[in-house]
Amino acid sequence: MIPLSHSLTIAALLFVLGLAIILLRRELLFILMGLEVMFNGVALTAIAAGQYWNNPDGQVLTIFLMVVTAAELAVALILVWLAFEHLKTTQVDMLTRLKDDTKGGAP
Amino acid sequence: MNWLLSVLIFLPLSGALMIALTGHNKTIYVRWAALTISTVELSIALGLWWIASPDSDGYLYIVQVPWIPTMGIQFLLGMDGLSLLLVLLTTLLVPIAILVSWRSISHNWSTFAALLLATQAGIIGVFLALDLILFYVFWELMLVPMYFLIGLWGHERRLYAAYKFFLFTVTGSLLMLVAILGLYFIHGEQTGIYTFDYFKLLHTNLSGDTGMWLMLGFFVAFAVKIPLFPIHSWLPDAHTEAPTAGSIILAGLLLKTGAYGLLRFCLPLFPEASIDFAPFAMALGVVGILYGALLALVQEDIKRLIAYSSISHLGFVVFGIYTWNQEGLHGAMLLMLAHGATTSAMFATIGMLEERTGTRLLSCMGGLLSPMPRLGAMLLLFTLSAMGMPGLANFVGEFLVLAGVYQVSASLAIAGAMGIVASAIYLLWMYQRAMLGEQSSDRIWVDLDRREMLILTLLAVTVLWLGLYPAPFLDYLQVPATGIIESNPAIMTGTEDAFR
Amino acid sequence: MSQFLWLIPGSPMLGALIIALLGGYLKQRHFSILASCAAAVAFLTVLLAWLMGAATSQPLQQTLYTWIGVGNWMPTIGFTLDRLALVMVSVVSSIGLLIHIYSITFMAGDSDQRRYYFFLNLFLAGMLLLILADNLLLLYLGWELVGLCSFALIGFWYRDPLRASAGRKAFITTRIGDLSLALGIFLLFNEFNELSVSVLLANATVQWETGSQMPILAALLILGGAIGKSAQLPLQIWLPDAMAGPSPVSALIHAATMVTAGVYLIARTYPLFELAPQVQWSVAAIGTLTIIYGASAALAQNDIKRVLAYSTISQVGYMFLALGCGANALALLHLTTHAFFKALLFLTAGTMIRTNDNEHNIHNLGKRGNHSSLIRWCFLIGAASLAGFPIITAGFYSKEAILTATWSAPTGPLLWAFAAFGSLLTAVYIFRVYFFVFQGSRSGSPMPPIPAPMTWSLSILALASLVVGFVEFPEGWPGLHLWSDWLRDELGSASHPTLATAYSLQFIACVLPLIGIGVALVLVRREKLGFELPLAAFLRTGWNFDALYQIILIRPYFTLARFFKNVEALLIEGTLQKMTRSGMTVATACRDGLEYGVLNKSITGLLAGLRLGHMRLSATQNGLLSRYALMISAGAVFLLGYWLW
Amino acid sequence: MHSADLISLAPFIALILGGLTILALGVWPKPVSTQILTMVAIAFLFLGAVATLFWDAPHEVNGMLVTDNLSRLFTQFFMFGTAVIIILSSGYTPIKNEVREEYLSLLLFSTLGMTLLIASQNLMMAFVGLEILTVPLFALVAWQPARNGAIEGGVKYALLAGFAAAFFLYGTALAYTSAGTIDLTVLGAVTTNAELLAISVTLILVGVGFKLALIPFHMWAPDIYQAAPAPITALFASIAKVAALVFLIRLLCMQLQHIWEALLPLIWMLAVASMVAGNLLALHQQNLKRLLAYSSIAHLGYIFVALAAGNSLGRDAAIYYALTYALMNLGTFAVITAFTRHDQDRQDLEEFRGLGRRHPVLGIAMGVCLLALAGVPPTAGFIAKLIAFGAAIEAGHTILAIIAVLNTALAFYYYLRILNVFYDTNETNLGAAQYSQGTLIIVVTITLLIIAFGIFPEWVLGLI
Repeated sequence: MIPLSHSLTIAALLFVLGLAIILLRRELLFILMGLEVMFNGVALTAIAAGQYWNNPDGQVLTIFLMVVTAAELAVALILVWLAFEHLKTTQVDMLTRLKDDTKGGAP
Repeated sequence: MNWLLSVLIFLPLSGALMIALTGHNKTIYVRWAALTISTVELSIALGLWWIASPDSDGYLYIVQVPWIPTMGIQFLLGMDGLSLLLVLLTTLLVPIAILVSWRSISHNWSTFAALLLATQAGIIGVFLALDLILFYVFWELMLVPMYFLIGLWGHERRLYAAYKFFLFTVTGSLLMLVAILGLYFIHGEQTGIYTFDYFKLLHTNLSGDTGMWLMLGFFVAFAVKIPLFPIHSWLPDAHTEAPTAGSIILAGLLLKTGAYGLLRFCLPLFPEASIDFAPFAMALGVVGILYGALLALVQEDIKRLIAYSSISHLGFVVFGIYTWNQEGLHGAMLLMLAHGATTSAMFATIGMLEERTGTRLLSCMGGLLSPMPRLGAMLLLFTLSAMGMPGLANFVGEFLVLAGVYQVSASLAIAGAMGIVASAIYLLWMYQRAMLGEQSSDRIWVDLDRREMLILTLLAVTVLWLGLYPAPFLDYLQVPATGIIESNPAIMTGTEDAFR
Repeated sequence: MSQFLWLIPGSPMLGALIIALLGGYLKQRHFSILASCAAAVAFLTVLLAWLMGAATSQPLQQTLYTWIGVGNWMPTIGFTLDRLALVMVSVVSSIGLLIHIYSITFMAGDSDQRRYYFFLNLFLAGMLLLILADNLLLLYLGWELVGLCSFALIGFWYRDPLRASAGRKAFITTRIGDLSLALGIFLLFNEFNELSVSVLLANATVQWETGSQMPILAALLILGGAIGKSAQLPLQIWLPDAMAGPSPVSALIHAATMVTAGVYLIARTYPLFELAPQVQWSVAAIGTLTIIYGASAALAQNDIKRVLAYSTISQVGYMFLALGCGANALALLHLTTHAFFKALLFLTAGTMIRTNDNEHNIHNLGKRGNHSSLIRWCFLIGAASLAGFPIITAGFYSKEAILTATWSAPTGPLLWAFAAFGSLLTAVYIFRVYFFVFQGSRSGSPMPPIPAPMTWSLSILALASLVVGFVEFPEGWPGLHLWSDWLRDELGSASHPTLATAYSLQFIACVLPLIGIGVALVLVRREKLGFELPLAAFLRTGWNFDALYQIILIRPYFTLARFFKNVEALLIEGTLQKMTRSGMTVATACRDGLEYGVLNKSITGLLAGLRLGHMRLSATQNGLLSRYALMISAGAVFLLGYWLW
Repeated sequence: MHSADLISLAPFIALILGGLTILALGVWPKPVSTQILTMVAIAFLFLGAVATLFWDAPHEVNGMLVTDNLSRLFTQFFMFGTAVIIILSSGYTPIKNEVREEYLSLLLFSTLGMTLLIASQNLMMAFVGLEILTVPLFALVAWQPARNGAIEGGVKYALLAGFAAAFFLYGTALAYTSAGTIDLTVLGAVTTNAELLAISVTLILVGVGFKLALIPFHMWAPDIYQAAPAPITALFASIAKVAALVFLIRLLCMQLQHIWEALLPLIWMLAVASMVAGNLLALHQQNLKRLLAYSSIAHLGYIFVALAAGNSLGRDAAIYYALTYALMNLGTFAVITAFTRHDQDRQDLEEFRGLGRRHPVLGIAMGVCLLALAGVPPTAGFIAKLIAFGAAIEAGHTILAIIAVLNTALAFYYYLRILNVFYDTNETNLGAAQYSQGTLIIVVTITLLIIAFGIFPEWVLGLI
């Protein structure tokens, strides 16, 4: 039996790994993958906790998580595709047209 | 008759709404409608004045309707002698402001009139409200239309002035809101009754520090409005940039709300803290008197000069309020009225002057008395009143204040009296530069017409009346002043004379 | 009778009101008649009071209403007519009436008579109000009202900025005195909770000890007010400049009435001064100094109106001297005679100036020399009365009495010596003017006729300048002694020297004016034959008048005069100017430093700070997705950090 | 399943049915007019709102959903808000002709997500609600991909929302780890492992904070506000945000009170940061939509001032504030919608110059809404601030209250700046606005509601 703390640590590492991917990579697809890694970390936590508490809630949570995030990522993927289609880029650096106009007129 | 108080507030408010919605591009109709509404207001106020007996104890009229009972907020209006007179002043000055703007406001009369009436409603509400939240509501309500009056119809730097005016006052009033809430909860914890009712809150026990902080919260809001040194700097800008009607309302009424707040709320609600604070307040008052007088001397812009003179005069009011004795309080209250009449008359006159000369700079005027003798004579009368000529309005108030201050501290009285001498210096200097000497240009000047004479005559009569026979006003101030004195914990009732 | 008291100040007030309100419907010449009628009503009411026996009865009183009723602060609009007030109202209303009548022709050509008569009537009302006031606040009202009218009338020809400034200077200088009076009122009120003059004085005599601190303070403050109004040292500077106004105004306000308001005030509150002997003595001292100052300065003037102005300063000094010696009745007597002869002198001078194309210089006036005999006689009578020409002039009786009364006061002989010296100077300066203007005048050239109203008022004044003094013959002389007996109850009386001393003093007083006239004659001769003087070189180069009179004056006088002139020019004027300038500097510094520098800058600084904050924060909002995510994670780490800490 | 459950579920079912019906109408062989589709959508929303009246509160459905006064009030309000947005959209020229089955059903589903979120009794339910709320918004932001910045906005929102959802989920998972349950009522009773539970709630707070655009989770907000079509921005700014907020209130103030108390310092700091930074960011902002985004951030700061009080008054204040805040933003964006140009929104403040004069009704409405946002009495915004600051003072957070009022004063500057531009005598050369009657009615209604709630706040306070 693997102690809860071990699996929780692994899960947390997964979460942080995904987070690091999102923060470090500039490619939209990699960011989506990073998200997926984060969700997996969460799922691992839920499974491990479900094992620990011996009730099905953790598994139910994981299933819902997978379904819902899959839906979300699908839509996100479409948007990324749209970006590629319309803006010809999948780099975050290129997606910086919406920002504060720091020239800022004065009253 | 109590319901008339609500009428006083809601008539101009609904009038403003009506004019705003129906008056687009109908200047003549709008002018007369606004004038009618404000005149009706005036007659209601006069009627209330006529009916009320000055000897009756406490409040002359009261309206009490629950508003938000869960929070202990009521629609509580009350009119005692002080509010009666200030309401009277308000209802007098608003028709005058409308008349003054008759020709000088060229665009958007409907909005202008609506804003003016809304301001009136706010100011009357401030003078009548006895529920602290209601008071705050009206306090803000009068700010917003005033902001637009300055910001939309003002002179060159109107936006700057309007922002400055609004942000200064709103900061102060929001701090007051914090203090109001603090008072509310402290009272609630002490008695279990959570209410904003002024009368109930009067009996809150406040320990030293808390009371002082709460009092300061109120004081800041009122000090900004008065305005006291060093938070006065919005006033010269606002006065200078505002249209004439705006200046009249500002100088005549808005500044009074601050002093009124001190009288109505600061002293009675926090007597202990106010006693401790009185020396500082009086020091601020005297600094304001001298500082305003000093700065008025070196102003080129005539409206700015009057603005600084207002700071000086309102310093007297604060001075009088914190003496906390009969003479001082009466003087302060009467000076509020007198300053309201005098200064708004000066602004009206200067507005007329400005329409003719197209400038507010003293250096561009001169020798205007001979082409415009009526205007010159009127300006002289109001100038004299402003510098405390006996027999005119300001004198009575200023002298009473000084007599009151003298009983507290002779040296402060001397310093204050210097302010009167200084006022003679800068006002006569102003008058000489504007009216006397060689004529600056040989254009054709038009003296005052009938409408303008009507305005100024009304104000001149008020000024003379206040100066020569103030008894009808003073009688109404007896009860409020005594009430405030009795709230002073240092003076036990009835032993006041022995105390002296 | 008492129910008519209000008419005395009321009728000129009404006159002013009518002129102000209905002036648009009246023609220029109606103003003068209206105003004169108003003055006449006041005068007739006073006359009526005399006839009804006000002189012997108890003080008459009338209260119209309570002016300001706050606690004990209950000043009324109420009048008291006691003997002191009776004398004053008689003088003021009669001279006022005469000057109104005189003005009818004097101002006939002016286009702005409405303003003139408005203020003249208002002045009369104010003056009568201040005399009749039964409480200090109403007195203060009248006090300020006359100051205002003085300001407005000095600057009557306001297009000349110098004149307008002179008015302002007068108003502001006197206002400094008023400030002191106001503080005095506060002090008295604070002590006694009372404003009524009679009650106050009664309380003061009961409650205060002689020589204690409070009465000294109170008396000093009141003295300050009196000094300002009466143009005594050191607040006298406004009066010579005040001559910028029309001559009748100078006669009425700046000679006969307003400047004596200070004398009246001290006489009115004399019990306070008796409680403060030190202050009383300083009244005498100030009076004495002013006598010398005014007389010597008058010697140095060439402008006829300025001579008279300095003379007024000096003569009011006599009244102060009398007050300081406790001889209040005599001060009042001199006030009365002075009012008549000084008004006479001013009106005569005004007529001369008017008929000689606004010529103020005495030398030029002398050279033109076309003066009618009426003018000449009137001026002579006035001058003689001013100089105190023995026996036949009113001035002699009043001034002699004051000199005699001075002797027995504390440090009396010293005061007496100065006063007597002043009296000599008086004769010198006024007869210097007289000789310059009239001696050797050739009546060959045609004279413009003097209109009847002028003639009448001049004649009446001249007569009065001669006879008024007969009410009080010098002590030990046969004749009437009405005045001091009549006023003794109200104003007390000074101690008298022994009869022998009195006689010798009286002799000196008789001789001094004669010597003075002689000196003046010599002076003028030598001046006219200027090259005979030791300093003839100066005469030739100095057609300008300053140099002229400096050279021909006798050396000590000259030095003294210059000294005082310098005192005024350098010390007082200079100080004032410096004060004004430094006030301006401070004000400007305040504006630039505090108002713009600190206050406004702190606001702009705050705004700039907020703006900077906005810019900094706004710059973070750069649209980069990773940055956003980083912020979110940073926030999360921060929040979690709170727990893990 | 009991009939009571069915009644409780009726509004949700109405929304699902509505969305499906509209989708079905879209594939109907005969073309259905846009108007009818709109009508149907509104009808279903109305049905849903009516259905809430039959709730006999409070009722729990299977430990998943709870139907109490709070959820009733806000369910009705969301129905109202969605209806408003539908009406606004149909009068909004850039996408007028695309307000068809996809758009409408996405809106309805999003509303479903909101209602589920606020009624959820279970963290998983909340997550599902949150996602149902969020995912349609991805598409709505990027509606008309050809528009300037639409795709960028969509991508940013999608990725960041996913990122935030990950935090939310991690929090949920940790909460489960700590107590073995994700039922909120049970979680509230558990006292063991309080630290871990607090950490998990903090993570949930991050997820929700993203939705609320609190500082420092706010950076998406201005970009999305700018990118989305005005009616969708209105949705973001008002009901979408309020849904998350109400969930947070339910979570902290009703279910996990002990965690709430433990979290107070964090809430305090979030409140201060949001107020100060939000106002500073808005101060000189020239783009009106971005400016309103920043002002929203500041408003959430004020709401957190109330939450930081940690007492029942604070909770009520937050609820009342949430409602009025949504109303005021709806009003403001309704006016912006009305002022839209034919192909795109007006963004820059300059483009609004002088329009308040030309269109007095819209001008007055904008004035009322902005002044309400600024907190001028007698509008609802004032009462909201009053209660919020009052709660802080009652809890003894005087410093916080003073920071809040100083911020309020600061905020006046930019609200007045907008109004100055609106009422300027000069006029923009971009021409006047063309708006539909429906928009006008919405604007007037909301304006009146704002004033009415200000004068009679008990109408709302009584419902809480």
